[in-house]
Amino acid sequence: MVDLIKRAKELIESSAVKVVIGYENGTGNRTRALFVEKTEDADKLIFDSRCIQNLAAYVTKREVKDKGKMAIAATLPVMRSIIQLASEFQVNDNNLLVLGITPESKLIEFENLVEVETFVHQYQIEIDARNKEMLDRLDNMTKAERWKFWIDELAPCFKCYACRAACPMCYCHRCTVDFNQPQWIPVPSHELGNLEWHIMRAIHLTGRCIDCDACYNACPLYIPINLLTKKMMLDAREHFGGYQPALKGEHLMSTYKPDDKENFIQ
Amino acid sequence: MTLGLYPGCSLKGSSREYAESVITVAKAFNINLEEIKDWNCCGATAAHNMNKELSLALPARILSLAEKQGLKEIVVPCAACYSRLTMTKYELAKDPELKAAVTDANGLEYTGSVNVLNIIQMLDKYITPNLDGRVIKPFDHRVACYYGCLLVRPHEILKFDREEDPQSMDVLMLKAGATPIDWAFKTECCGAGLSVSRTSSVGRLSGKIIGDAKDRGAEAVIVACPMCHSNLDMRRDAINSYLGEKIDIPVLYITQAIGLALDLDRKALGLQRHFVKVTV
Amino acid sequence: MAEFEPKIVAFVCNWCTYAGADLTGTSRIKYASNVRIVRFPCTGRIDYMLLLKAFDEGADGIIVSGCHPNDCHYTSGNFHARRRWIMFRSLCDFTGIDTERIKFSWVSAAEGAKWADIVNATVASVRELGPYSEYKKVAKYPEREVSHG
Amino acid sequence: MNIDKRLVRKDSLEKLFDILKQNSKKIFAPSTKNGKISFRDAEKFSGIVTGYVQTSQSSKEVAFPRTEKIFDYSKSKDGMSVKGIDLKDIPEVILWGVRPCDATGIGELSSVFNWDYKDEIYNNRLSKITVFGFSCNNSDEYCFCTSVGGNPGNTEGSDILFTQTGENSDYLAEIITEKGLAIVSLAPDLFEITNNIEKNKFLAKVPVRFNHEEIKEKLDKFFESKEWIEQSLRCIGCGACAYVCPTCACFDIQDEAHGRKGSRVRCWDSCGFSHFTLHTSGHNPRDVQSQRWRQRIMHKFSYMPERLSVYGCTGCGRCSRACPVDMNILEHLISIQEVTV
Amino acid sequence: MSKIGVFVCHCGENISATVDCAKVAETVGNYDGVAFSVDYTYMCSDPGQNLIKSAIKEKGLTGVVVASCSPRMHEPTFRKACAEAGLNPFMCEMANLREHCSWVHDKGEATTEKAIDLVRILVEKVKYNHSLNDIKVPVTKTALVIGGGIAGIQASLDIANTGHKVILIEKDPSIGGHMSQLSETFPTLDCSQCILTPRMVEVAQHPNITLYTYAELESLEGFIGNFKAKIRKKSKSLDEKLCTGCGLCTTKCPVKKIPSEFNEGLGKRTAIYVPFPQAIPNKPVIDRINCTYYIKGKCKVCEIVCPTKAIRFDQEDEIVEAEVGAIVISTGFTVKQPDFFPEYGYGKYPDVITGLQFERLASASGPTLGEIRRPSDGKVPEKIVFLACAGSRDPAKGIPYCSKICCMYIAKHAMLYQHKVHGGKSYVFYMDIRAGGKMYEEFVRRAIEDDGVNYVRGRVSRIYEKNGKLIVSGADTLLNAMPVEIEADMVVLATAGVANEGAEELAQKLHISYDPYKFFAEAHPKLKPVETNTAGIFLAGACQAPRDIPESVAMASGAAVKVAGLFSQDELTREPIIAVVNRQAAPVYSSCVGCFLCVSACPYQAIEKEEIKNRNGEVIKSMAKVNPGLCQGCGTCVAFCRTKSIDIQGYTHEQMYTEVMALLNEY
Amino acid sequence: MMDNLYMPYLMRIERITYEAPGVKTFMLRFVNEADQAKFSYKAGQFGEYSVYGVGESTFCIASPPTRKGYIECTFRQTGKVTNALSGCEEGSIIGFRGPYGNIFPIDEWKGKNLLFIAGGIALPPMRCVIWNALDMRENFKDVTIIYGARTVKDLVYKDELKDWELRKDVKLITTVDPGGESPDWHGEIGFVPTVVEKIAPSSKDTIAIVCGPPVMIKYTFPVLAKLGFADENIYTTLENRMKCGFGKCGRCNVGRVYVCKDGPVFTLAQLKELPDEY
Repeated sequence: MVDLIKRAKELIESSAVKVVIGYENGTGNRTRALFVEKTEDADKLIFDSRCIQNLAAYVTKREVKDKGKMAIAATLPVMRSIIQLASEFQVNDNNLLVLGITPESKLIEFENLVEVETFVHQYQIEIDARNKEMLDRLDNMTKAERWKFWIDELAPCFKCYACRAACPMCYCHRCTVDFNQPQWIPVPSHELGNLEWHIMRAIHLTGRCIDCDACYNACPLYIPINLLTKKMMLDAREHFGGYQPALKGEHLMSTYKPDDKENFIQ
Repeated sequence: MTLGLYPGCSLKGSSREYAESVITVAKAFNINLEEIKDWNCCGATAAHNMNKELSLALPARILSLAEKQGLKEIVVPCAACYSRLTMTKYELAKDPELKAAVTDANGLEYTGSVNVLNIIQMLDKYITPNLDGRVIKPFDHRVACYYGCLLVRPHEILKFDREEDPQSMDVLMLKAGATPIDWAFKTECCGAGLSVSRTSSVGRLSGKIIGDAKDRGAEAVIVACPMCHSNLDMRRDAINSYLGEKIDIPVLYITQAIGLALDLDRKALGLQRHFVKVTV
Repeated sequence: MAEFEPKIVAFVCNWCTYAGADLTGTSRIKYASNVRIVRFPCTGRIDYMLLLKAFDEGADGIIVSGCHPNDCHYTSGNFHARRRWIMFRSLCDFTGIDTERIKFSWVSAAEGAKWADIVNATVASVRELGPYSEYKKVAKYPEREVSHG
Repeated sequence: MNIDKRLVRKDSLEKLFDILKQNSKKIFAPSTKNGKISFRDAEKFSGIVTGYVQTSQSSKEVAFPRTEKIFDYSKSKDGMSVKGIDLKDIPEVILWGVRPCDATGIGELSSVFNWDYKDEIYNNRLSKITVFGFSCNNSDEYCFCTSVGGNPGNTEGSDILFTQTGENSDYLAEIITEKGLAIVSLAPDLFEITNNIEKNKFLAKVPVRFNHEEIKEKLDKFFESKEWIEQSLRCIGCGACAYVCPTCACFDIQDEAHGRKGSRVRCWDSCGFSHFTLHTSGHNPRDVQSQRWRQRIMHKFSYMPERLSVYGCTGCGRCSRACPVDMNILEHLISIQEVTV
Repeated sequence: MSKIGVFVCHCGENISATVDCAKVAETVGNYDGVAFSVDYTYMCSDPGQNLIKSAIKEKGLTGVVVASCSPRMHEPTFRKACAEAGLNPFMCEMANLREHCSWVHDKGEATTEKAIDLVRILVEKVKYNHSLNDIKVPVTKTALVIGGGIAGIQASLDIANTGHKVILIEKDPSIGGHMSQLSETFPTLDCSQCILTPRMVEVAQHPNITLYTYAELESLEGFIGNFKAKIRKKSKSLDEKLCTGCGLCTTKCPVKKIPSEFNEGLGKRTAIYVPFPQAIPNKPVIDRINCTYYIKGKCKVCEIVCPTKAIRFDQEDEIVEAEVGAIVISTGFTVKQPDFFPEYGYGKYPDVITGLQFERLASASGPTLGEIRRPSDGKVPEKIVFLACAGSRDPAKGIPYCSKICCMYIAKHAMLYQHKVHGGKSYVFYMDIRAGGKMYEEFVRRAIEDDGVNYVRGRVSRIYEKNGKLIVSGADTLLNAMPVEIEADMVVLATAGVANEGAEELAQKLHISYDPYKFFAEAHPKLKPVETNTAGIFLAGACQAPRDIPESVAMASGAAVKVAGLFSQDELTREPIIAVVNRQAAPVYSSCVGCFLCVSACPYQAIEKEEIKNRNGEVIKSMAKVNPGLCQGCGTCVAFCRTKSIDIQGYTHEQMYTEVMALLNEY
Repeated sequence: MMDNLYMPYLMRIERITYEAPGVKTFMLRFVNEADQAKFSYKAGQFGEYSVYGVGESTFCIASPPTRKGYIECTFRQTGKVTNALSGCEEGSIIGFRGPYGNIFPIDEWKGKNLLFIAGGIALPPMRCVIWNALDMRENFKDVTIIYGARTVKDLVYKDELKDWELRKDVKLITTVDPGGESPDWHGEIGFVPTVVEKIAPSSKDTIAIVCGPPVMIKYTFPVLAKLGFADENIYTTLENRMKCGFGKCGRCNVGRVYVCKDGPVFTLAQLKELPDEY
C-alpha cells in the first residue's frame, strides 16, 4: 500500500492528524493494528486480505482518542462501523479522518463522514456462504435442537469478553454486565450466565451490528456468536427493511413505525 | 436496441395499421420490436368478470413468456392489454399465494421482472428525447387527444398520468407540432365494451366525443387504443346518425400522427386502412 | 400426583392491561389463578431481561401485554415495545427458547373478558407444554447448584 | 524420589486409558471443538487429540475452575444456615496430555494459593489430580518455555511424563511422583523396563529468546517507561490472555441469590479488565490499559518472583495465540530487554 | 433498614370471601423486613386508615404495603394517609387483592397463595422505594397564541381577561382569519364582519395582549410553564409607530393589479396594502415580491407620499424572544386549491369557484359589493350549481374525512343566491346532508323549502364548457342514478378543508403530533380534545380538524380555561415518576456514554444533551439529561439504555427486578 | 468446614447507629460463641463484611481491640453491598471474614505524641486506633485529633466527638468545609490541610496518622512535611478494592505489595516506594 504509506506520512508530517491507525505484519502470518505517530513508522503499514481486524474498535479507545485527531485505514466494515459510531455521537469529522480502502484495495480518501456514508451505501451488507449455511442449518433445526446447539456452544465461554472488546459498537464504559444493582447478568461463567450475556449482547447490537465478525474472530474459543448478531440483522431486514448505518439514520431499535408487522401479538 | 412487443389480438386484426405505425416509428429510431413468441389473448376485458385467477393467468403467461424470452421491457400498444398486464403484475406482486396458483396453472415461472410500457410511455422514454430535429413536417393541426378509459385508470395501479384530465398525449402532440385543444371528453367512455352487443349505444357515446371534438374545432382525433379507434372511426355512420350531421374528422393513432410529423411513408403508417379518410 | 400447575408471570402496562385486568375483576369474570401480574408504567418500560429472569426463577410461561397500537397513554411506548418484542422473540426462537411460552397481547382497559381469555389460554397451553424443564435445567432451578468447569 | 524410566508401547496407551477408566478414574484429556483443543472429560481414547503444540486453554481449570462454589446458604426467620462445599465430593482426576509448561504452571498456581494463607479448596482439588504430562515433540513461534527456565521435556509438575520417541513411536514414561507410581501399579505390565533412552533428541527445539533474570532486573527500573504505552496501544482490554494462561489466578467472589437461598462462588477475573480495580467512588488506580498491561507483565516477571520466588509465566505462549489483537508477550518481553532505560 | 407494614384488607367480604386474609397477613408477617402485618375489614375506612397511620408512628414503619383493591382506585387515598403520618407517600405500595385475585378466582388455597405472592412482590419492591418529592416547575404566566383567526382571537381575549398576558402572533398582516372573509354566517345569517370586528378591536386594545401581525414562530424550546419562543416579525417595510394608517400610500401605489388574498383572487390590491378596510392593525405592509422598488430598485412613491415618513425600505425581519408558559395553537385551515379537481375544470374555467370565493362575491365588502356576479364577465348567473364534497369523503382523492362545514355553508350560499338573484335557479349536488347542530337542519330545510334550492343527491363526474355554459354532468342517485346534466352559469365547489401548508413543519417546531392529514392531534379524542400530547400546548379551532365558528370559539374558550388553570398556580406539581440519568463523581460523571439513542426513543423530547466541560470550557463528556418538566415517565428510555444509565423513579431497575425475583421465590 | 478460607463468621447486628447521611455504624456480635472466643485482632485491621446473596465489601474494624465481645464497623452507602447492608436491621445476620491486614504499630508509638488527622468517612479506620490509644492513654504524651467533613451533617461519631471534646487529655479540632457550617457551629471552618497548617502541631516526637479522601491526603502530606514530620512518622491506611482479603485475588496488588497483606497501614516512607496505583 504505497499510497497509504505516502498519505500517512503527509498527514503526520503536516500535523493534519496525530496518529494514523492501520495494519502491520504481526506474528507469523498474522497482521495487527499499527499506530503511526512518526513518519518513519509509516513504512510498516501494509494492507492485504489478512487485514480483517476491525480497527474501528480503536477510535473509541481512550488512549488512542487522547492523542488527538486520528486517521484510520478503513475497509468497508470499518467504514460502516465508523458511520454507525458517528450516528451515535462517538466520532465526528473533527476527530477522525477516514482513509478508505475499497473492496478492490484502492485507497480512497474522504473529505468527511458524509462522503464515507455515500461510499458505504453503495454496498449491501452480505452474509458469506459459510455463515449462511450455518444459519440455514439452524433454521432447519427443531427448537429443542437449537436450544441444545446453543447451550453446548456457549457452555465453554469463560467470559473473557474478547467479543465485547473487539466490537467497535461495544464502546460503553459500563457494560450491562458490569451493572450490578441489580445484577442482570450473572458475573460467573456458567450455562445460564453465558446464555444471558450472549442474548443481551445480540439484542444490544440489533440494528447496530454491521456484521464485521470481529467478535467471532476475537473469540479464543471459536464460539460462533456472530451467528446471533447475523440472525438479528437478517430478521431486522425482514421485518423493518434493510438497514445501513447512516449518519442521521433512524436507529432501528430506538424508533418504530406505526405499521410494524408482527403475527404473534393477540 | 430491442424492446419486446405484445401486439394483442387487435393489432393483428382490426388495427393492423396501429401495429404498422408502431413498428414504423420505432424503426425510424432504430428500435427493434421483438414480438413475444406464442403469445395469447390477454383476456380483456371480459375475463376478469368471470374468473379472477384465469383473468390473471392469461396475462401472466404472456409476461412469463417474455421473461423466458429474456425481455426486460415490453411495449403494449393496446390500452386494454396494457391495463390487464399491469393489473396482473400488481395483483401477483401483492399476493404470493395467487402468484403460486397462477404459476402453477401456467406451468411457467413468473417473477414479475418484465417492465410493461404503454405506447405513450414507450414514446416518452425512447422517442421523444430524440425528437429534436426529426420533425420534418410538423403535424400542424388542432387535435383532440383522446385517452379513453383504460389508458390512465385505475391510477393507484397504473400510476400513469392524471386520472382526470390527463396530459401526456397532449404534451407529445405539442412536440410533434400540433395544437392540442382543451376539451371535455378525454377520458369519456367510447362504448367499446358494447361495440358488438349494443351498437346503438356506441353511436351515442362515441358521438358525444366526436361531437365535442368537432365543436371545439379539432381537425383530428388522436388515440392510443385500438378499441377507441375502431369505435370512433369504423362506427362513424352510427355517430353521424346520432349527431344528425356528417363529420369527417379523421381519427389517428398517436404513432401515425408522429409518423406523419417525421414524414414517414403514409402507407407504412397504414393510413390507407381507415374508414374516415385521413386528409390531414 | 397433582396436576402440573404452571407458574405464569404477566408483565402489563398500567394504563391498559392493568386496568383491563381490573375490569375483569369488576366484571367478576373468573380465570385461572396461576398468573401473577407485575405492573409497569408502560410496555415501553419492560426490559426483555426481565422475561429471561422470570424463566431463570422458574416461571413456566409469561404474558406481556399493553395498550393496543395507537392507544398508548404515552403515545408510542407500545410501538417501541412491539419492535423490541419482534426482535427479542425472534432471538429467543433462534436460541431455542420456547417462544410458545411467551404470550404477547394487547388488552385495553375495556377488554376485561379478553384478559381472562388470554390468561386462560396461556395457562392451558403452558399446562399442555408442561414445566419448562429445559430452561430450568440450565438455570439449575430449583437446586441452584452452581456448576464448574 | 528418583525418577523411574519405563517404556510404554504405542499401542499400550489405549490399554492404559481403558484400565484407568475401568478403575473409575475421571480422565480429562485434550479434545477438539470448533477447531480448538481443550481438556474435556474423555469417554473414549479415540476422542483424545494428539500432535498439538498446545491446547487452547490451559489445564488450570481442573484445579482452579472458572466458576466454583464456595458455599450455599439459606435464610429463615430463625436464622441462617451456611453449608460449605464438601471437599470429599471433589473427584479424583487424571489430567492427560498436559504439556510440561502447563505442568509447571500448576506449581506456580500453587504458590499463589499457598504463599500465605493456604487455600484448601484449591489444595484439595490439586491433591486429587494426577498429571499425565506429555513432552513436546513440536513447538511453534509462540513457544518460549526455555526462556523462563522450562524445557519441552521438563518433568516438573507432572506425576508421569510421557515422551514419544520419534514419530508414531513408543513412549518413554518417566514416573516422577507417588501419584505416578500409583498409576503404574494399576497396569504394571504396560510399563516395560527400558534402557536409557536419550529423551532430549526427541524433544522440540525451543530457542532461548531472553534472559528472565535480566528481564526481572530491568523491570525493577522500568515502571515509568513509555514502552508500556506503546506496547499496549493495540490492547483492547479483554481477558483472553488471563483466561487461557496456566498461571493467572486473579478471581472474583460473587453471590448468586434466589430468594432465601443462594450461594457464593469464586470465578475468574482478569487484571486486564478496567473494572478490576475500579472503586465504587469512581477512582480507578489502574485507569488506562497501559497500566493494566504493565501490571500483567510486572506481576508475572517482577512481583511474583520477588514475593513467591516463582515466575508467573511458563512460556506456553497461549496468551499470544489467543490474543485477538496479536499482543505477543514474547516479542514484548524481548523488546523490554532491548530497550535502554 | 426496612420496617414494612402490611395491611391486608377484607373489603367487607369482597376479598375475604375467597382469600384467607388472616393467613396472608400471618405469612407475610414472617418475611424479612416486615415489621407489622395485620388484616382488617375495610382499610380505606377512617378506622382502617388510622390503623395504618398509627402503625407508621408506633412501629416507625419505613414502608407500607396495603393489600386491598386496585391501586388505580385507592392509591391516592393510602398514599395520603401515609403522608399524614409522616411517611413519604411514595413509600406506600398497593397489592391488588380484589380485582386481580379475589374477584377472579374461586375460594381455595391457590387463591390465598396468589394473594400472598402478590403482597410479597410489593413488600420486596417497597424495600427499594425511595422517598420522592413532587416536582415543582415554575410557571411563566404569559400565553402564546399562534394564529389570529376567530379561535385565536377568542382564546387571547379569554386568557387576557383572566388577567394573564398574551402574545398573539398572526402570519398575515391582519388578524381576523377566514371569518373576516365570510359574508354572512349560518344559521342566523348575521354579518360575519359585524360580529368579528369588535372582537378584533378588543384584541388590539387589550392591555394584556401583545399583538404581532405578519409574524411567525421561528422556534420553540422548553417545556410546560417554561417555553422560550422565538418569533420572527417579518418586515412590513414600515415604521408602525409613525404610520397613522391614513392610507394615502395604498391609493398612490402604482402596482395595482395584484390578486387580493383577502378576496381570494377575485379582487385586486396594490403592492403596499392593507388586506381589508377593517384590518387590525389598520396599517399597510409592502409586499416585497410585487413592489416595483424591490424588483427594479426604483419607485418609492409610497415613501414620497407618506405624510409621516413611515416607510422603511431597508427594514429587516426582527426576531423577538418571548418566555411563555403555555401555548394555544389556532392556525386554522385552508381549502384545497386548483388542479386538484381537473374533472371540474377548476382553474381552467373562471366561473368555477370555491366556496370561499363565493363568500367574497356575496360579501358587501367584496369585489362585487355583494352582488353575485360571475368572475368571467361579471354577468349575474341565472343558473348556479353548488357541489358539496369537492374532495371530501373521497378516499381516492386522499381526503376520506368529511370537511364538516360545507353542507351548512352551501345551504347558506344557495340561500344567499336565491335572496340576491330573484328568479335564479340553484342546484346543490350532495352526498348526504350533514346538518347536526342547533338550528342547522332547520336552516337547510329553509333553503330547500322556502328558498327553492334544488338538492340533487349525487356526485358530479365532470364539468365542461360548451357554448359558454358550464355543463355539469352527474348522476341523481335518488333517481336510480339517472344521468343529470345542468347547463350552469357558475359552479361553486365546496372544496375540502385541509391542513395548512407547513402544518407539519410547525408541529415539528412545537414537538406536537399530527394526524395523517396533517391536522394537529389532540391528546385524547374524547377526553382531552384541546390538549396536545405535549404538556402546556393546546389546540383551538380548525387546525385540529375542520370546525365551524361556534365550535372554534368553544374550543378556544376551552383551551383558554386550560391555560388559565395552568396559570392559576405559581408552580406546577408533577408526580415524580420520571426518568433520571445517573450521575457519579468526577472523572466518570455518569455511566452514560452519550449515544443518545434514548433521544430518538423518547416520545416527549424530554431527553437533552448535557455537556460537561472542564475549567477551560472544553467538553469532556456528552451525556443524556432528562428534563423533569417534559418527562412523563413512560420508561421507554429505561428499557432501551444499554448501560442502564437511565432509571425511572417508582419503577426502577432494582424494583422491577426484585418484583420478578420475589414473585418466584420465597423470602 | 473450617478449611474454607472464604467461609465467613455469622454475625448478628446488635445495634445500628445512624452517623451521617448514608453512613451507619453496626455493632456486631458473633452468632457462635466459639468463634468469638478464638477471635482476636489489632488496630488497623479490616474484614470482609457480607450480605448473603449480595456479596462482600471491605472495610476496617472500627472498634478498638481493647473492647471485647463485639466489633463495630462504619460504612457509607455507595455500592451494591453497602446498600444491602444499609437495608439490614438490628437482629439481622451478616457475614464477616477477618481480621486481615497489618496493624498500626501502636506499641512502637509509646511515649510519643499522637496526631490524628481525618477527613469525612475516613475517621472510622482511625477510630479503632484512637480508642485503642485512649484506652491506654498513659502510654502517650499529647493526643491531638483534627477531623473535618464537608458539612456539619457529614461528621460521623458525633457523640464520641463530644466525649473527646470534653476530655482534658485529648485535643480535638473539628472543621467543616466553608459553606458546610450550621448556625450553631463552633468548630473551625476550612479544609483539613489548611486547618493543620493553622494549628501547626509540633512534629517533635510526634506520630501523625492521616486518613481521608485522596485530595485531602495529597494536600496534607506537604503541610506535614513543612511542619517537619519525617515520612517514617506519617501513617495512613489505603483502601484499595479487595475481594479475598488474603493476597490471592490480585485486586489490591500495588507493585510488590498486596494492600490486604502488607497494608492497609503504610507509612508515607513506604508509600513513596510504591507505584502510584492506589
